[in-house]
Amino acid sequence: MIRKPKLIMIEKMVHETKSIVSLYFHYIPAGCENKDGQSTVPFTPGQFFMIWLPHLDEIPISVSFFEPPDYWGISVKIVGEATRALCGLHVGEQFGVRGPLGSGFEIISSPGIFFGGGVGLAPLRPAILRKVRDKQKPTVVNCAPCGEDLLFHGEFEQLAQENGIDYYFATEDGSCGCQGLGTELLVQVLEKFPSKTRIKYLAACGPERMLVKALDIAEKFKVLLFQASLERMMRCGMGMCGLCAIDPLGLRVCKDGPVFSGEVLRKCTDFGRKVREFTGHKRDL
Amino acid sequence: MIRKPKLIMIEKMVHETKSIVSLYFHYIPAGCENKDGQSTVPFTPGQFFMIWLPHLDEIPISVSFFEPPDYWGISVKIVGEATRALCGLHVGEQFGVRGPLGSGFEIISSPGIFFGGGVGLAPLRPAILRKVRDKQKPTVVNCAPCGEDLLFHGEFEQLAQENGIDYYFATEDGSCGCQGLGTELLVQVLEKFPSKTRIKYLAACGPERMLVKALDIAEKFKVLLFQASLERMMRCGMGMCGLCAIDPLGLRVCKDGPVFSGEVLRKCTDFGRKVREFTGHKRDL
Amino acid sequence: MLETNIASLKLKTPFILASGILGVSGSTLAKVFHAGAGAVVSKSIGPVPRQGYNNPSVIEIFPDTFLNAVGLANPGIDEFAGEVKIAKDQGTVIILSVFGGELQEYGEVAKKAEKMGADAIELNISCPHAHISCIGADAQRTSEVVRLVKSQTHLPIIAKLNPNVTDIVEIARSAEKAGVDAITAINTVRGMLIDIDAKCPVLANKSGGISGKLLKPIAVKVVYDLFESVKIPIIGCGGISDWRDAVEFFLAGASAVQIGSALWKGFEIFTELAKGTKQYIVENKAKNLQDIIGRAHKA
Amino acid sequence: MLETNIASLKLKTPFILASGILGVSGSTLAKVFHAGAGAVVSKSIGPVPRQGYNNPSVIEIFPDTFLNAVGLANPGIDEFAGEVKIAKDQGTVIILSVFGGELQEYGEVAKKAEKMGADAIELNISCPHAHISCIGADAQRTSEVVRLVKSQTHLPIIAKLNPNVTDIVEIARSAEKAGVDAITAINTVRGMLIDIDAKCPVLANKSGGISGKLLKPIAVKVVYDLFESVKIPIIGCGGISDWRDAVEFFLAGASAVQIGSALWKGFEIFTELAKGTKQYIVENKAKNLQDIIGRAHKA
Ligand SMILES: Cc1cc2nc3c(=O)[nH]c(=O)nc-3n(C[C@H](O)[C@H](O)[C@H](O)COP(=O)(O)OP(=O)(O)OC[C@H]3O[C@@H](n4cnc5c(N)ncnc54)[C@H](O)[C@@H]3O)c2cc1C
Ligand SMILES: Cc1cc2nc3c(=O)[nH]c(=O)nc-3n(C[C@H](O)[C@H](O)[C@H](O)COP(=O)(O)OP(=O)(O)OC[C@H]3O[C@@H](n4cnc5c(N)ncnc54)[C@H](O)[C@@H]3O)c2cc1C
Ligand SMILES: Cc1cc2nc3c(=O)[nH]c(=O)nc-3n(C[C@H](O)[C@H](O)[C@H](O)COP(=O)(O)O)c2cc1C
Ligand SMILES: Cc1cc2nc3c(=O)[nH]c(=O)nc-3n(C[C@H](O)[C@H](O)[C@H](O)COP(=O)(O)O)c2cc1C
Ligand code: FES
Ligand code: FES
Repeated sequence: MIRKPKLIMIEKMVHETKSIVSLYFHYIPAGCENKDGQSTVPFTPGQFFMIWLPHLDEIPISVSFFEPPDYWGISVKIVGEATRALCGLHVGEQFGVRGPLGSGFEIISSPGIFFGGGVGLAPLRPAILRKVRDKQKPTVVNCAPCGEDLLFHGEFEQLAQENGIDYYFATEDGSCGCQGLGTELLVQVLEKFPSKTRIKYLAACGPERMLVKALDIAEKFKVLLFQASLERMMRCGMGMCGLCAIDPLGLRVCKDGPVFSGEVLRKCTDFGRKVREFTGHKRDL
Repeated sequence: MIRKPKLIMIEKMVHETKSIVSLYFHYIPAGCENKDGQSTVPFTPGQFFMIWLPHLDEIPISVSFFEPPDYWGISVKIVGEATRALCGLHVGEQFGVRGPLGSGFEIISSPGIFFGGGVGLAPLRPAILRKVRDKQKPTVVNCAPCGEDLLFHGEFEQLAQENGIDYYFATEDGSCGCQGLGTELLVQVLEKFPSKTRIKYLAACGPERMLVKALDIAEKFKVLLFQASLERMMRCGMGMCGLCAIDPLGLRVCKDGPVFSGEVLRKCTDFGRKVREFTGHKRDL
Repeated sequence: MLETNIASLKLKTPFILASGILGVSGSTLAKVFHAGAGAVVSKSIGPVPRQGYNNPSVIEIFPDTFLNAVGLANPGIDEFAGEVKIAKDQGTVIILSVFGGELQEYGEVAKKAEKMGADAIELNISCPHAHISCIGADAQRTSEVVRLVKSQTHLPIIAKLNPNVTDIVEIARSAEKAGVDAITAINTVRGMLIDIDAKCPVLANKSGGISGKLLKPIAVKVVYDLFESVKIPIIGCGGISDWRDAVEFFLAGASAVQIGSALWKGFEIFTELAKGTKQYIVENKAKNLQDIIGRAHKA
Repeated sequence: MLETNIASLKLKTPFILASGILGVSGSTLAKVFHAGAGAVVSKSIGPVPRQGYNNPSVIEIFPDTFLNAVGLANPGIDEFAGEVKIAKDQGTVIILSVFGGELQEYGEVAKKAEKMGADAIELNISCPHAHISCIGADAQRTSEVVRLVKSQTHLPIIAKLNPNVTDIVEIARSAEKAGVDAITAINTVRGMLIDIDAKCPVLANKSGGISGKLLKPIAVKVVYDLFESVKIPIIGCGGISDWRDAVEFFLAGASAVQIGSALWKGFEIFTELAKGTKQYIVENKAKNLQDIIGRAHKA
């Protein structure tokens, strides 16, 4: 794979919530085209793309869908100029894709619990869908400020009905599901597990303060493996420029991460506290 | 394969005649090393190497031996500075190898006749040995000015005894085998073939005037496929610089050749007549 | 659809054989032309025969990337007349690449080339490894040589630029001011390969010029910059090995491109270049080649 | 066996982290140092914070070859003090890369760097894509900046050279005359990638600097030439991705080497470099690193 952007054409767009759009497209990474124009690029849920908007910006966005050999999806929340432009595109229009980059979730044999806040569900979704495909029954905990912000809500409800996954959801305003914070719901879900069985796997993605709380909870419940996906400012997306490093271990979110285990995160004093700006300046989260 | 020289160590040297030395060595072309340090480089008899003598020169020399996966031999006649230096090396010393380059002989199913003059036997030998290995019985016609110049004479005599190849040889001074020119011997050999069977294959290598006569003979005897290996001044050895081109077809001896069919050679007005010097100046052969 | 003009030179296709690649023999030049090149540039020819450097003089250093120090080996302009004739007799559009030790020699060789029937002159003022040909590192001398050759021949004159300079735009501008008709960008970039076993540089001349794949990003940058600074046509050159590479140069601002190293694989490349470029033009709803030249400059 | 000196700076290994690669965070610098680097160079730091260029700012253009235009993004020397402290607290030998808009700013930043405990200063006078830092294209200005910084700090001063010049030897010589302690050669080479579908350059800054594999033959040539023209130590840089590449630079005349792009794969490279280089020294019956430096120059 050569890590340079390749233009793709949008095949499908789904307006998931009022500020989140999923974009689907066919894509074979540069240098991965084999003789039949096909690709056998390895992908691990949790990996991300650098998405290029010519003349505007290139931003990191997680893979939220993958159907081998070459059908991909991303889910983008509008937070600024680049995400707005991306979500404003139409089917048939183009943007650039570089990757997949970074490390992903360890897909262990346990069905696992997947805890996402807002657009944080995006990187978890390919892992959840893989579990479903493998006839495991993952537990999904989804949360958002209000009902219309709940990402993939319809899809997960359907999976709950048809494939028997355990699906829980909460909104801060109580407009859908339990009223409260996602972390509160997470505790309730964990408490449902029989007290003697050690919970094997918890994957989380969302606002970093939420992840800090999730780690606390995972440790309290002695979850065997906790993993969370982080976000940092990025340039190279491949471990070279150092902008995304989290101290003191000097781990690169783009290459060593974005998915890190709870054990590692505990050693990162930056976790939940500090991020770098584009200048390299470190500021409070 | 990356066409840059790679230093090898001489493993064995055989003084074939008073002016011809064979050098054997293990070699895997740059860029062909696989994980086990092995190579699966394709080789066709008739191909050549560019042999690099650091601080001195790089010259084209045919492959005269190949035992897969990586044991090679060349046979070098001392004619000037570089060939003298090469033949003056010792076992354990090094020189650079680039290749194999060029196109080779078509190894067709007929046993075939291999006609070589002097060091011209060198590129024919891997083809002959391949025939022997495949239990075919090639005919070999060897010639030289005098007996001690007959290349691989002992080896072919032995092959004649043990593997039943047809081996003929001639020297101009009659000191060994028939007295006379190789082309005369060739005619005698061809005449031995039953008049109704069309001779399928004749490969030749040696001084270009000899090759011209050999082509005449091949045509006279209606040989189905005649092939000869040519020599020209070379620089790149890979079809780029154009120094080795033969007119008017603009064929590159290093890339389209060095082996050409009689049919093609007939169209080359340069064949047997003109060669280029290092400046690109064309002079009479 | 692919027609392009380099000054008064009208080319059927914008794909030109670069100097020094297969450019020794008139027959080979004709063969390349008839394989689909719009024109062919000869090997650089000087006033008298030159041996050039010893071997190794051309090697591959990375896949499809080469290092050469041929050292302007050539048979001299007088002897080369025969090759030009062979090429012209077969209808070849031939650009004669010219170099000299003294400025005056450029003029002499160019004059003779005109007589022989060459269609244009390319001034090799840029060879990075032959000391006698480094005029192209200096804007003043570049302009002098252009003026001089202009005064001696009526043929269109193309200056081939040396990328191994601080300010290539300045040199191009001074060539333009001096009346040059077009610019070829670029010649090879200085480089060296040392063999760590032999413990010495591999090329007999020690260093040489890098050509092939790796040259492309360097050359595209130069063409892009030149397009914003000169008005004469630019011929892109460096690392083109398929139609995508060629299109990249057209978008950067090249009116034509030269193909060098990639030729080692065979002449079929010209068919592929034409086919791919045409298809690109059609698919991108452009009218013709002219329509995409310099397109990367439009915001 | 691998010890080497860059002026008064004594390094345990000759393998140095190049500027701009993982050089933002003090912890990361320390981590790289403890992975086996003899020293680490920080990201180039200026007097005040700088955003640098927008994304895309770093891409891969060929396997292991990259194009970047980060545009000297940095938090400014005052803020960077904290990172230097973290690195120094862990015993890191740190070379602070310095740039400025005005000459005077180089001096100011260097002075502050000395106070923070940096072990040496590398002058980035060579960044090919940031206009404010192109002093290195001019011999006169190079010598001025060296003299100025020399007068403001006692630290060893290394000048990092820009390869995008006509005569790099002249610039190195003028830096040497002005009292520079060592030279790093080279920074990136100008390049551009145009996306033919998007029809525009990929980097936000349009063009950038080429680093990685492709840079090696260009850099080796520079180091080879400098070794014959200056007496101060040369630090080779450009495209080193394994011990063979490093040895090539040592033979060319480098007393140490910097590794940049290759770091993206991981820090284990330092172990491999040390192991391979040691083995090469032993197998070639040399006493130590010093014994092979410049060896390619001996006939
Ligand atoms: C590994 C990773 C995966 C991500 N996956 C997703 C996803 O699947 N869906 C999604 O909607 N968002 C995702 N993001 C966040 C997304 O990159 C930002 O929302 C986006 O860059 C904002 O760009 P903007 O121009 O719209 O906003 P801006 O106005 O530029 O900034 C808004 C905020 O976005 C963040 N941001 C801006 N640029 C970057 C950058 N280069 N790298 C990281 N953060 C940046 C900053 O915190 C900033 O305050 C991911 C980020 C990372 C690092
Ligand atoms: C494809 C090919 C295969 C060859 N195979 C063999 C072989 O197996 N064994 C063998 O002994 N010789 C072979 N030769 C010939 C060999 O290359 C020359 O004998 C050698 O280059 C002479 O070098 P020198 O310095 O010893 O002699 P020089 O003093 O340089 O020249 C002696 C003669 O060798 C020829 N020659 C010199 N340089 C070259 C060159 N670069 N390319 C072609 N010819 C040259 C010239 O005709 C010259 O007159 C082959 C040549 C070619 C083209
Ligand atoms: C073997 C070889 C010989 C060359 N000889 C010349 C020459 O004589 N005159 C010249 O102007 N350029 C010469 N060049 C440079 C090419 O014309 C061209 O500028 C360069 O190779 C870059 O193009 P490419 O990457 O397509 O090869 C030579 C290049 C090679 C590889
Ligand atoms: C992403 C990136 C950022 C860089 N930033 C700087 C910098 O700030 N200062 C500097 O002097 N060189 C910088 N460089 C150049 C490197 O230090 C080095 O000179 C160049 O990359 C060549 O070495 P390499 O091929 O090993 O990468 C940067 C290179 C890259 C790839
Ligand atoms: S974004 Fe460059 S190292 Fe992570
Ligand atoms: S030797 Fe260069 S083309 Fe044959």
